[in-house]
Amino acid sequence: MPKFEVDPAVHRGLADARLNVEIDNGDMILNLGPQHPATHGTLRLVVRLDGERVVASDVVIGYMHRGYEKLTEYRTYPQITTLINRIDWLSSFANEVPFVHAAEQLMGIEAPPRAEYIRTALTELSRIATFLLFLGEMGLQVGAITPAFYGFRDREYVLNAIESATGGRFHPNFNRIGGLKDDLPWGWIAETRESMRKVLKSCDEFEDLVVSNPIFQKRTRGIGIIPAELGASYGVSGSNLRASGVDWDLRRDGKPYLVYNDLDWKVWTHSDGDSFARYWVRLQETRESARMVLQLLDVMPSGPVMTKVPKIIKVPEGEVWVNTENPLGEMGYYVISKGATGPFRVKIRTASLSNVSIAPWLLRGVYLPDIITVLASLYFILGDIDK
Amino acid sequence: MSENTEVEVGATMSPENLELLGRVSAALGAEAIIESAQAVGDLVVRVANASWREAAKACRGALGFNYLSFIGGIDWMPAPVVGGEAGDTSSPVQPAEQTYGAAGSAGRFQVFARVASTSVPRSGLTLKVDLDEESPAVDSWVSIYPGADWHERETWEMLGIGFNGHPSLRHLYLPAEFEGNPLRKDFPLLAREVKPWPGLVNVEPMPGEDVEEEAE
Amino acid sequence: MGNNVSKKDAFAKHLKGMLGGLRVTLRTMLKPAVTVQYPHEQEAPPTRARGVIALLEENCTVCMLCARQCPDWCIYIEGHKEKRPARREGGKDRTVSVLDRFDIDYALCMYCGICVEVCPFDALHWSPEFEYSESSIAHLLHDKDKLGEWEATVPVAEPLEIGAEVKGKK
Amino acid sequence: MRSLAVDIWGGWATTLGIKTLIVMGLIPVGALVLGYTFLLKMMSHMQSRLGPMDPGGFHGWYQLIGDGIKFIQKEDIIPEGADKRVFKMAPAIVVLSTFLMFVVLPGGPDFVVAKDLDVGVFYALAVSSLSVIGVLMAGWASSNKYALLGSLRAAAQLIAYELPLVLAVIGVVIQAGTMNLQDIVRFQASGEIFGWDGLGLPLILTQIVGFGLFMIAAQAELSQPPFDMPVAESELVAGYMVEYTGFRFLFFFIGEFGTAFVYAGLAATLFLGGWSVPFIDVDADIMNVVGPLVLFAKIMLVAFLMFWARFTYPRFREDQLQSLAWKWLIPIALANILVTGALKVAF
Repeated sequence: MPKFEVDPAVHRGLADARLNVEIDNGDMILNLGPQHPATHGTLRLVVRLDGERVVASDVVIGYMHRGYEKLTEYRTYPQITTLINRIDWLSSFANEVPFVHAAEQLMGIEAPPRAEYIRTALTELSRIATFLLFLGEMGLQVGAITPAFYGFRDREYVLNAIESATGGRFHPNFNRIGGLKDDLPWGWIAETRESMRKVLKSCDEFEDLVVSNPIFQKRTRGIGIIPAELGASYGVSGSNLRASGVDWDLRRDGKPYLVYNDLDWKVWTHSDGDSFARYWVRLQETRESARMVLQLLDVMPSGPVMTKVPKIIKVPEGEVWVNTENPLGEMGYYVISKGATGPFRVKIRTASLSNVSIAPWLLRGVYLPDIITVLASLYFILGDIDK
Repeated sequence: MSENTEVEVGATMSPENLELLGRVSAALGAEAIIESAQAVGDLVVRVANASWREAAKACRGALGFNYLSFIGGIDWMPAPVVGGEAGDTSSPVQPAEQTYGAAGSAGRFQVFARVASTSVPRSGLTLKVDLDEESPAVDSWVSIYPGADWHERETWEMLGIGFNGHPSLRHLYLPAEFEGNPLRKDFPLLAREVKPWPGLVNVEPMPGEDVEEEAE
Repeated sequence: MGNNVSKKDAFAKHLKGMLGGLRVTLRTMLKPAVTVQYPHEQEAPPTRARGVIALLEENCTVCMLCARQCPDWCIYIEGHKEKRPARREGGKDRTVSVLDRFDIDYALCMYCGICVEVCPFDALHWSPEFEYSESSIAHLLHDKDKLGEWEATVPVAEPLEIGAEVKGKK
Repeated sequence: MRSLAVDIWGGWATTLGIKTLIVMGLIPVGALVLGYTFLLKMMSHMQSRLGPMDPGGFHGWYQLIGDGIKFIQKEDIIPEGADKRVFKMAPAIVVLSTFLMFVVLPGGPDFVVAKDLDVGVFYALAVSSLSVIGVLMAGWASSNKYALLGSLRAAAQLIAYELPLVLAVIGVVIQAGTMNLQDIVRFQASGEIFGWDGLGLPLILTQIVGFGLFMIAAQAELSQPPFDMPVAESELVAGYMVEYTGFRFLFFFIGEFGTAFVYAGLAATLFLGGWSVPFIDVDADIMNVVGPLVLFAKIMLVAFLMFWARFTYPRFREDQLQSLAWKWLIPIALANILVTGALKVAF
């Protein structure tokens, strides 16, 4: 058996049959996925095991590639917002914001302040929804069933808030170039405030149930340590990088967008860089986001939510790079326009792709159960990897 | 032409970007930079094909851009008109002549990348590089930014751009037996070709419809 | 000695961590569940929920704008023209567009709502109804009669939140 | 001629048949009761949901029975590469181990499930480890890597935890001075604690450490969280049962919960006084009726603790589980034996 390498020619198809059965040379090749409970979708991991220890691993993606970059070339700007909802389906609202900002910046218009506040609130709500699921999911991946249900339960309050404002639970399609589709419905602020209280309480529950549990700590501490410099050069971003001690949050450190500068909030970091740190940072960020939403609800300005835009939107020639701090990390759109009703080329930079690309490096030498811990703590959405 | 643009661009460039451009040309050597421009606040630097790898080294080293955001490719060829003649308004109609974006291009294909620094707020640099039209290829960044691996594989399969020195240039998203480069403009989106545009059937000019489209 | 104390502390912390989890689950068990027993009891979806598109046939003028702007090309419209007698005595005969077919293929629909927004004559509306799953994908093609039936379920638009700009009042 | 027929019909054979039937009935009933109460209902409520509500009308009591019937109806799928005979035998062996453990459980003063053995404790713990053979067979015969990894983990785990399990019980045996389960119950009903016999008290009062160890070890033997690595669904999908479907899977399910029932019964018998009620000394005839109910109540109490932990904790990693067993549980158990022995000698 030569050095572990998946031959590109037989990589798909042939490889499946070969890898699934043979046990040779004392090492075993284990095929995790594309249908495996720990890969939240269709990620595939080909792992070479020595006992239960990982010798080498290869990540195979693309089972859900939908070709968004191609599709955007065949769509007009208003149609694209509905499309990009589906990239990271857990935080779809956050996906829309950078794209709409890109178009707005090229057109030289700005959404009214009330629209920006509502956008910020909904972006943070989708962050909470994403992270609540993570907080539960990660518990599930290390073997505790109950946190997953708590995560789903409390995410429901947030999704209800998103749905009653936008009309869509998962695919809001609420942003329009120049503002929002509609204003908030009556009573939304009061209800959301109530939900945020529930979220904060739920975070305390996760603290008790998961974070302070010694078994959980034993399973996650020191597992999958991402060194800060290496992580950055891999393009790992968001909470994953902040858990490695890098104090970098595009909401604060990127080009100013939305209304984060008007809020009083804090960027959380953890110095360990291991799976536990990533969980911990996300837990704190969930709390921080809930607090941000509460602040936003208090200071929501009144006024219109839409500026005047032409009925047929044509974006002037030019190109722009807009990146935002999405729940999973840096999400960006490089939009190149040639003055038509649709973009000429959109390069979509998704957070999960770069976050997962470090996995083969991280997985060397860990035990089989730690693969699951590491993958869960990196937290990726398949749609966000496969685009 | 390039001189012209530079004068124009230089005049509108923000002081931060001018300063950054100065640092880039100091680190990389002025001859490596073909052109530079500012695209909505961001500095775009077009470097010579031979200096692509050096550019990455300079970015990661002297310039302190330790974070790789993405690497991608552009096909500047105008797309064949999609249903445009039939009046398909649900797909955009792009201009028919080949034009290039910020910092220009020498031909059809370009690779562009974005790097940033995690320690300096609001930092970042977009790099572009021209490629040969017949056999587009450029040096790989994998040894400098390990995260370039997947991005380069994606660009390779989507646009057919080679990366010299990449450890294993194999398909990332598409099945191994896939032929063609989907993101090239001459690769048709079949879903749109096989189905007739439903808006075509029985188009009736409505009162005010034509006016509406022109109005704004 | 100091080491012993820290070990003792660590043990106490571990014990607290183990018991804390048990407390959370026990407390949840004693509280009422959040489950909604779906077919027996139903939560009303919000007024804005994009459940299904309803068609008000009288308002449709077969202008095709919805079908043209649909990103998924899932709306199929056919119509023809008819001559109608003039409204006023002595006037010219009118030409009216009559809708023959209006189908929305919900198997393709992305529920983006662009068709509802672009409709210049207010013929399409969102209804929050969601219970129209089918065992065969072909049945997800709703024709104009079925789309017309949904019209009865379209809710009245709810008032807006405090601070919102009231339309028409500038 | 005639006497032989009577012997067989009215003698040992009938008794054997009846007893076998009783035990065979008890296993699914125990599994059903635990499965319904804890897996379906308690877990649901701990996760702030209701669990099944419709089947059978009242809180979905029929759900598990319906599931069982569904499993029986299902197609029996055996993987092509499987070692078919071993594959088919494996679930039966797992259930057999449960079956054998039930035999010695005492339900009342004159009534043991099947056989009142003098070495009851020893016997029960010995046959409990039989199930690991079934698990190993299942994992090996499935010709599936996940199954193989799962069964190897199960084997390592059962070996590691057999020891603390046995050592935890030795304290009880020393105090009661017998290995007969019935006698241990009687000792707790009217026994003495290190010479002081004022009260008949359950041994949990003096053997609290043993009880804790027994519960932890039993959890590991049952491969329940936090020790469920053999079936770890997020890593090994379903471990050794990944290839099993239909009634063979049902066997594993019944085995799992049936064994949980027996372990809860053993813990109740050894540490909580079994069928006896402290302070109350009633007629044996009445206890023969009330005893099983008392035992059942205690079993449910113990099972509640077991499942409470199961639904709350994440799982250990295999190596962490081993180090917990060898570095902590076994030394503590040995110390417990020493102390108990010393006290026994002293008083």
